[in-house]
Amino acid sequence: MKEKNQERRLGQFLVNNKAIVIFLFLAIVLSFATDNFMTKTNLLNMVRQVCVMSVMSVGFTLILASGSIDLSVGYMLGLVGVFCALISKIAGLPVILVLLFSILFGMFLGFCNAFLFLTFKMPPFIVTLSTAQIFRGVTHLLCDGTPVSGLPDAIIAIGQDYFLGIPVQIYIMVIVAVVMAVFLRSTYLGRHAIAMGGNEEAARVSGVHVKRMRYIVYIIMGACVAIAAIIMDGRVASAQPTAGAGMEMDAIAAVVIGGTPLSGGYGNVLGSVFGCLIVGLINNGLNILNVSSYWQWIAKGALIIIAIMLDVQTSSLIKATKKRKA
Amino acid sequence: MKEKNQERRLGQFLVNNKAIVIFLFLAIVLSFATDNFMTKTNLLNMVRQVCVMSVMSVGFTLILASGSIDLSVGYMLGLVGVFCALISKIAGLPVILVLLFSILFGMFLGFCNAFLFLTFKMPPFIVTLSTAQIFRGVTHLLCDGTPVSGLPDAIIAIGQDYFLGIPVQIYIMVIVAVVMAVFLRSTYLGRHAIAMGGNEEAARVSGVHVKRMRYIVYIIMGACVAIAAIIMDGRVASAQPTAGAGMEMDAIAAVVIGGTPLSGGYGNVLGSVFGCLIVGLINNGLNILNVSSYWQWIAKGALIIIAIMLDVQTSSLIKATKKRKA
Amino acid sequence: MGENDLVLKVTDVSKSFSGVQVLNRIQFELKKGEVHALLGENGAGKSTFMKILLGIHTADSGSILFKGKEVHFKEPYDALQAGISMIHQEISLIPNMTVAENIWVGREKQFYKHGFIDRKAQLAKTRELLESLKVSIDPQAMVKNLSIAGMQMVELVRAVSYHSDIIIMDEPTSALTQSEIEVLYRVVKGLAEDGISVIFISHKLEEVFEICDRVTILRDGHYIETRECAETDMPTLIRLIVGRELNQMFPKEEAPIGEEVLSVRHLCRSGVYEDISFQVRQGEIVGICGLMGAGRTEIMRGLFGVDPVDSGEITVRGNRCKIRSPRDAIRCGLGMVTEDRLQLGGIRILSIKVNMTLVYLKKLCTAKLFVRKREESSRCREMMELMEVKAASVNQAISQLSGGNQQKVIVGKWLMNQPDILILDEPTRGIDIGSKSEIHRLISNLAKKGMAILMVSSELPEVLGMSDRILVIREGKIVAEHNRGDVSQEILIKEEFGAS
Amino acid sequence: GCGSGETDKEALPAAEDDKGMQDAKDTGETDQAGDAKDAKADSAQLLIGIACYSADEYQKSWLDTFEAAAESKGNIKVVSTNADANVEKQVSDVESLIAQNPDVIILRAVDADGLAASVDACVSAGIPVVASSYEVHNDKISAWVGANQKDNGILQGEYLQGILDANPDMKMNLCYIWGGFGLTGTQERYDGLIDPFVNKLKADGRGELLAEKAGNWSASDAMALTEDWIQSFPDMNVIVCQNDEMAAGAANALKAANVDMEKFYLLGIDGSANGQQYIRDGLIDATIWTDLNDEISTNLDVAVKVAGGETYKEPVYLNSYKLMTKDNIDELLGSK
Ligand SMILES: Nc1ncnc2c1ncn2[C@@H]1O[C@H](COP(=O)(O)OP(=O)(O)OP(=O)(O)O)[C@@H](O)[C@H]1O
Ligand SMILES: Nc1ncnc2c1ncn2[C@@H]1O[C@H](COP(=O)(O)OP(=O)(O)OP(=O)(O)O)[C@@H](O)[C@H]1O
Ligand SMILES: [Mg+2]
Ligand SMILES: [Mg+2]
Repeated sequence: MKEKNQERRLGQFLVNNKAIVIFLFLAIVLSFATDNFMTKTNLLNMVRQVCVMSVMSVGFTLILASGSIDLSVGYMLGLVGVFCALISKIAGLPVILVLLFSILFGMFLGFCNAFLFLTFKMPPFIVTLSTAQIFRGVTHLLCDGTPVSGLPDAIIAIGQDYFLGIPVQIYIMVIVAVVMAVFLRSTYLGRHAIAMGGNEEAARVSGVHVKRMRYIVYIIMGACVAIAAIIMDGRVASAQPTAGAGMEMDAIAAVVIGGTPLSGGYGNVLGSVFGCLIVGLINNGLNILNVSSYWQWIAKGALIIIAIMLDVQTSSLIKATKKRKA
Repeated sequence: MKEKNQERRLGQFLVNNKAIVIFLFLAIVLSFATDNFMTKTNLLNMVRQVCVMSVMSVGFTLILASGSIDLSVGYMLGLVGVFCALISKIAGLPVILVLLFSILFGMFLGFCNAFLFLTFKMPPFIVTLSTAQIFRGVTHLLCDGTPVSGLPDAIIAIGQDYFLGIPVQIYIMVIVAVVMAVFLRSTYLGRHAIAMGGNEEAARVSGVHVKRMRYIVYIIMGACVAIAAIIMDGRVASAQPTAGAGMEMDAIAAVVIGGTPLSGGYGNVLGSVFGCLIVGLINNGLNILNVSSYWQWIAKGALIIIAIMLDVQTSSLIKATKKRKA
Repeated sequence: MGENDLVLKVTDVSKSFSGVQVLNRIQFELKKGEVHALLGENGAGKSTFMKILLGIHTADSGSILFKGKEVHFKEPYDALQAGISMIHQEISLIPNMTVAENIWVGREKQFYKHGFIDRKAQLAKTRELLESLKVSIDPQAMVKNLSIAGMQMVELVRAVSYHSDIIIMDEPTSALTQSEIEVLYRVVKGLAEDGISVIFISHKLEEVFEICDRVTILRDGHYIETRECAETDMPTLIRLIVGRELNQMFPKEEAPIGEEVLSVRHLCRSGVYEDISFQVRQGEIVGICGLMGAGRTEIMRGLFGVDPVDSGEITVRGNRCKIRSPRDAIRCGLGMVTEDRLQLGGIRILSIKVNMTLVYLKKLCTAKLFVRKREESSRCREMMELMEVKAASVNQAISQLSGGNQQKVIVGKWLMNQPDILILDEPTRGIDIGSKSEIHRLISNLAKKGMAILMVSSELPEVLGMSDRILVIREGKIVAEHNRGDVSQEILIKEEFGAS
Repeated sequence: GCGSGETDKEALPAAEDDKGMQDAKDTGETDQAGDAKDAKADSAQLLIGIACYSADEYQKSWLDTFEAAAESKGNIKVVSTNADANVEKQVSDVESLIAQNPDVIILRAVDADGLAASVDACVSAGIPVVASSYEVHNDKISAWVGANQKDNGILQGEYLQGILDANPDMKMNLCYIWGGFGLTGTQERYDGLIDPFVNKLKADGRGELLAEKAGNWSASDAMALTEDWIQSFPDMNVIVCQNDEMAAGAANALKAANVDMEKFYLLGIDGSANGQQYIRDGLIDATIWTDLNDEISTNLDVAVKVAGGETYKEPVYLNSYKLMTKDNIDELLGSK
């Protein structure tokens, strides 16, 4: 009896987190297709490759779940990255302050986005598309368009070092994801964000402070972007002004693949992380199989479609069998 | 009495088409800021520079009004452009057939998008994001990554020649826009598309053939992209495989600035064209004022925000005065 | 009673939306522990007034004294904190959340344990609450899977759970069947005993006499009068509300009943309904009644192709029809006014015109493509007059209409298309008493002209008054059939419950 | 050389002009006797990993030429990745390459600092790295092969200087179209033109740099820019672009505005197929063509040697960049 219950729970879990199933499926296919895939190094590689994106996607899960959008996060990443490098290089601040100020700066940028569209009642889509351009310009002004190198060792360590055989950035990513998952599931702020995404008007009449909640959501997104920017800086040992460009679309795609709907009202952090892993796995796998870059684009597009297709088909299959049983 | 009525109508028209007001405002500012702006050549330049994007935005107005999204249009433009050049160069077809087949090919690509997400019940966002990558890969495979030159003169004429002192492409753009405006305003299909965008379920219950309508919308979008691709080919006198990359975001921005909401249920073709003109005006103006690239990004972002801000503020002002009068 | 007994005193509240005066110097007093009915036609301004009390809208002028202090609520949060809660006319729940979560949205903090929400405690508290109110709803069900009636019950439970000083109920019974209405009566009486004041809005006057102490009437945004219920009667109230006499509530006209138009055989959807068979004839009105969740709406949805059916056969005028989508159904000559006006009924952001002509549109086209705009507008205006829709123009978005007027637009949409068979699921939900009799007259007329009508309604007087034949549904099956005049309300209720 | 930072490069100014440099392989510093390893490389199959910069026309033909050359050698297999000009992606790409354990990795780095750590990763995995065409700031690379990106700009400047010298009355009002900002390659191309030529131009009072903007490597963006410049700078008579496609776009705009192309100087970089056509048509005056056959054979040689255990302490400079004009185009193309 108990076993059956557990079985059913596992089943339910997998239905809700189909990204995991897709991921496992692709991983199994790849490990048969090539010898180089199922090595510890390569698997760690793959996870490391999506750390930056994952941290960003975790923030984006909150944004989408709350029924909003932020298209500025790509260029925001570049801006915070350059800011971080400059304050440590020029101002020569101690590392801990550099990290703190960078995260505060990210939160500030998120705040600016929210401030603009809340105060002037504009659509977030247009506001963040525009601030993206502003961030891009400011980044290039700050560093005159050239990458900033000479980061302190501690930041490089964040992007490159290992702790107990596992890259430091993976710990950070996991911590960010866990914090966000708990936030969404078990704090009233998280529930309010989701309620607002499900039906803003209903949330408002239930006493949710919608405006304040929007600020919180965008500030948290800013913090996630800042953390991603720091990891990125460490990973490439320099701050690239063009880093992050276009990453917002990858992040949205990963989040949607992970099961969070664009329309809001539900957020699945674990799904988002696995969404990123799926994208990473496809990139890594195609490289290992030495698919040429033109075919790689095609394969990537096709694989994502097939993965989601399988997902949709299996879940309707599951529903159908369930019904027959009932 | 009649005059007053006309006045009120004009007022109402401007409130509904605020993009025109923003455009005029920016144009007046620019014509004072620089002597080179208010010349016939420069104005024609500006319009020509946004022709491709306008044709695309006109299609996008329908997509957004029907409550959908298509992120593949950027790379689709590149694909159709290369296809068009190749069939005229390799197959050596007569120009009229080249044009016809190119448009049919665009419609086919739109059909593929719709087929994928309708048949397998996937979100259009993810499907079109993926097909974009597929289109990109196919384009590069077709032309091996190199631009295809040697287009027939007729196609180059479409992008470069004048008729009665006005560039040919402007006529095409105007025709496409007018056809779409009539389609949306005065045909039952257009009405069904809008109803579907307002509330898909309710439209279905009222007898709208939602699935067929989605096909129609995407096929029309494909045709618009194909026309844009032909103009683009003619304009640069060759087919660039990277043409159009990232243009989907510009087009969405222009459409939203023009007053069509992302959430669907309303479409303003005239607004979209003026949305494109606003973006073109800002680019052109900043070039003429010789603002450096970095500042240009910042200025572009800021101007769009300010334009929409003014827009929102004035319309609430208008509402307020109306109230006082009543 | 002295001033001290007043929980709420409203003087001279006015409100206008973009130039249109909706409320004009409204007066209102509410005593502690009283149940106060607020009556008026559709669009009289009742909901707007209530939304001002809750801080959803702000008044242009006037003062609101709550427990003796002047208040200006800017957000519903402020009103809820101060002690005013509300059941909203349009369901305002969060579809992707469970019943338990919905009830406590905005108040999750009270379940905090070690800084996080204790879901078990939340669930237990919800169970306790549902049991104490004798409402049988699964607290873990997703709200989006509930029927409209279920949602309305959740709203009731939520409003009560605040333990506020004032509970506003804006048409809480519009989708409820008799048994839930009983629950509601009991709850309201209990609240009054505990000294909580209730503002009760309804278009069903019997309810007012059943539970209300006093009644205030609004007309066209103006305050008309406040009376003790005990000192007034139904005709007086109707006169005060409508501003004229109303002679007959259910103006059923005898129509010649012709041949069979619709025949449904063995319609089945596993787990929801099974073996549904019935016929409707030309000129006949078939009423369908049952309890909440009996499956009436589901059967109609299946019949109209909104949901898939597992098996069954539908014939229209002797021809078998394969109905897989509402479009097929419309082509076979069916029309359906849905129970749910937010999700399925109307397109909120679009205008009255677009909504009203949507089904009929193809018949308004030249060259099968271009809409004849002028004809469209004139037809739309005609229908608005016929249905007595109160709106500024045909281009007003229906989201800006009062609830009852939205319903009229949706009914008008289907009438315009003149189907052979019209399915009406709670057609008069939220419609005021004057218009209701107009709509009833209209339905009778249509039947007389040969339309076959299927009418689902939770209001038994309406079913009894209008139908030629009555089907009773219980647990997804047809359990009884009666002809006009053969049955009483008591018998129907018994059959709905299945009690012998 | 470039492998060990900028100072090294400046210490070797002569090397840039030394045409024979690619032959002057400094094998004296080889750690082990090369012969044994060479023999092994000949018998067994050699796996070369290439981390490409992007998949645009020029980079793709570089890779294609390399693969063809490798194939003609017989026992060499090539695996490649494409970074889409994105540093982060290239870091990932190198990781993927390491996972396949090639004998040598050719790194065409998107950024000199950004890929420095990747070199460490390769070396610690026992895979030697050859930096090709683009700098990497890491001493652990086994060789640096390539022409200096700066040469592109320098050659463009020399061409324009030649025209100035031939027309003593002429003034040059120049506009510059970047591909994009923030990448090592674009900055060097720009610097190569500005440092010697434009600064001298200004100092001599023979002209100035009117404007510089990003054309995003796109013909249509460059075309729009040029159209606007024609309005605001009627006396503009030179446009220098960072690639041929943008130059072609500019040419379209100039032609449409009926600018006298005889008196206008339009320069590109790459010598792409389309660019060559524009040169022949007299629309583009000059471009910088890369002699790929020359470049690739050296790259391949160095890679094979490095795989065999050799290291090159000095950079291997190529002068595969050649100025291409209408006059020498047939000569250059015929020379392969
Ligand atoms: N947001 C709005 N914008 C413009 N007009 C509005 C808006 N909300 C309500 N109205 C108008 O205010 C008037 C009063 O509406 P209200 O909803 O208060 O009526 P009601 O008395 O509740 O009617 P019902 O019985 O139908 O619910 C209506 O004429 C309606 O059109
Ligand atoms: N989308 C849905 N998914 C799952 N269950 C549903 C759904 N819609 C309705 N139900 C359930 O199906 C049963 C039948 O509901 P239905 O709406 O047909 O009842 P009804 O007789 O019309 O009563 P009322 O309309 O008064 O609620 C109910 O138990 C309801 O909770
Ligand atoms: Mg109301
Ligand atoms: Mg029902």
